[in-house]
Amino acid sequence: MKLAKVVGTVVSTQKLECLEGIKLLLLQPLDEEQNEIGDVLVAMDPVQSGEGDVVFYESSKEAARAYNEWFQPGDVAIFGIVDHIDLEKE
Amino acid sequence: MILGRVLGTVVASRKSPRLEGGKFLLVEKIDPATMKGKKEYIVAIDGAGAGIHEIVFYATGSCGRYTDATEGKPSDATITAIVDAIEIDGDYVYNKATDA
Amino acid sequence: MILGMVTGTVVATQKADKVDGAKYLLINKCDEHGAVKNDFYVALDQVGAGHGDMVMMAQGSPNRQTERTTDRPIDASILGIIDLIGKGDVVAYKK
Amino acid sequence: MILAKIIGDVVSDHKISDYKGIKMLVVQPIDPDGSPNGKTFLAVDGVQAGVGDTVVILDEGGSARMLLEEPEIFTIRAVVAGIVDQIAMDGLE
Repeated sequence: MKLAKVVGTVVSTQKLECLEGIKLLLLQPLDEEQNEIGDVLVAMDPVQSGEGDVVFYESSKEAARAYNEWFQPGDVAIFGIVDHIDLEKE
Repeated sequence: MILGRVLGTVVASRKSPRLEGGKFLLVEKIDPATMKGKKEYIVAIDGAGAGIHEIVFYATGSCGRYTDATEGKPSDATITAIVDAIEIDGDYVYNKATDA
Repeated sequence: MILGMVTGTVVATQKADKVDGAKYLLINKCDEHGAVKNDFYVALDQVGAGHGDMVMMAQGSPNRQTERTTDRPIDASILGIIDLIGKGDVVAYKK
Repeated sequence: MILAKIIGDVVSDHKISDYKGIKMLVVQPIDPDGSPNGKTFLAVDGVQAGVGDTVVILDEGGSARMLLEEPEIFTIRAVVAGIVDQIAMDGLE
């Protein structure tokens, strides 16, 4: 799993039928110190997160299992909202 | 899928028995905007009957196992199509019939 | 899914994908404002996308989870056309 | 698959049970001309390869399980799948 911040919402009306009713959010991947790394992603959101939330997400096969109705073709899904991260500093 | 140009063949006589019969092609990724090679190379199993110099695209990861040539075989990169033409912004940047 | 702009089409007659009527589009990865990164992918179009559309494209094995792509060697497909991306009160992209 | 050269062995006594009896190698990805390209990584040996060999490496879990004939091992991804004898490009070797 990886960390990201929810930075926006994505609206798509013309999409695959199996994605109907699934909330799509724009994610900015973060490192463990919450620095922005890499390119933004569109993620499926089964956990009702909102803009500004730090979340953890999974990509590829595991994301396809985020919804109970069998597999989804989506390859990025938010799995949880992060409350806080404790980093052991040297 | 990723676009590439077939540069040559790779011969490996000592290989996993599971890979017997597969044709290994050396593929260089290309930038379709310039049609130039990106100096990034992969070895792909040929699922489409591709030949040297042809522009192809290949599927990576577990998806590469779902062609007739790779069914039930290990493959993490399989050529799934030979490209006839590439159009960008209305212009043909590649046309096999005239460029090849 | 990654964001990308549809910048062209890829024509291939000799294929191993066994997908009926497959249309392949050339996708140039982009940011949420539509600025392209010159990082290109070939993706199966599942939604009727057209030139200049911003789309979301999935990568890897989840692409085999639709009716058309079950057990097919498809590792990239277009799942939706983006109408709008909102960042707070700001509209980052609008079709 | 990618082209790589084997540059070392990895010895580990303490490891998860999936890796018992499995030989691990350090591999350097290379260009077709043999020059290094990219960072080294570790791969499991599937063909009794050794240091100095030019090889092809499969980097996908399901393929690794098939190749090693180990359907229950889910912790291995990169496997040395073949030893390269020859690369032929434009009639050159």
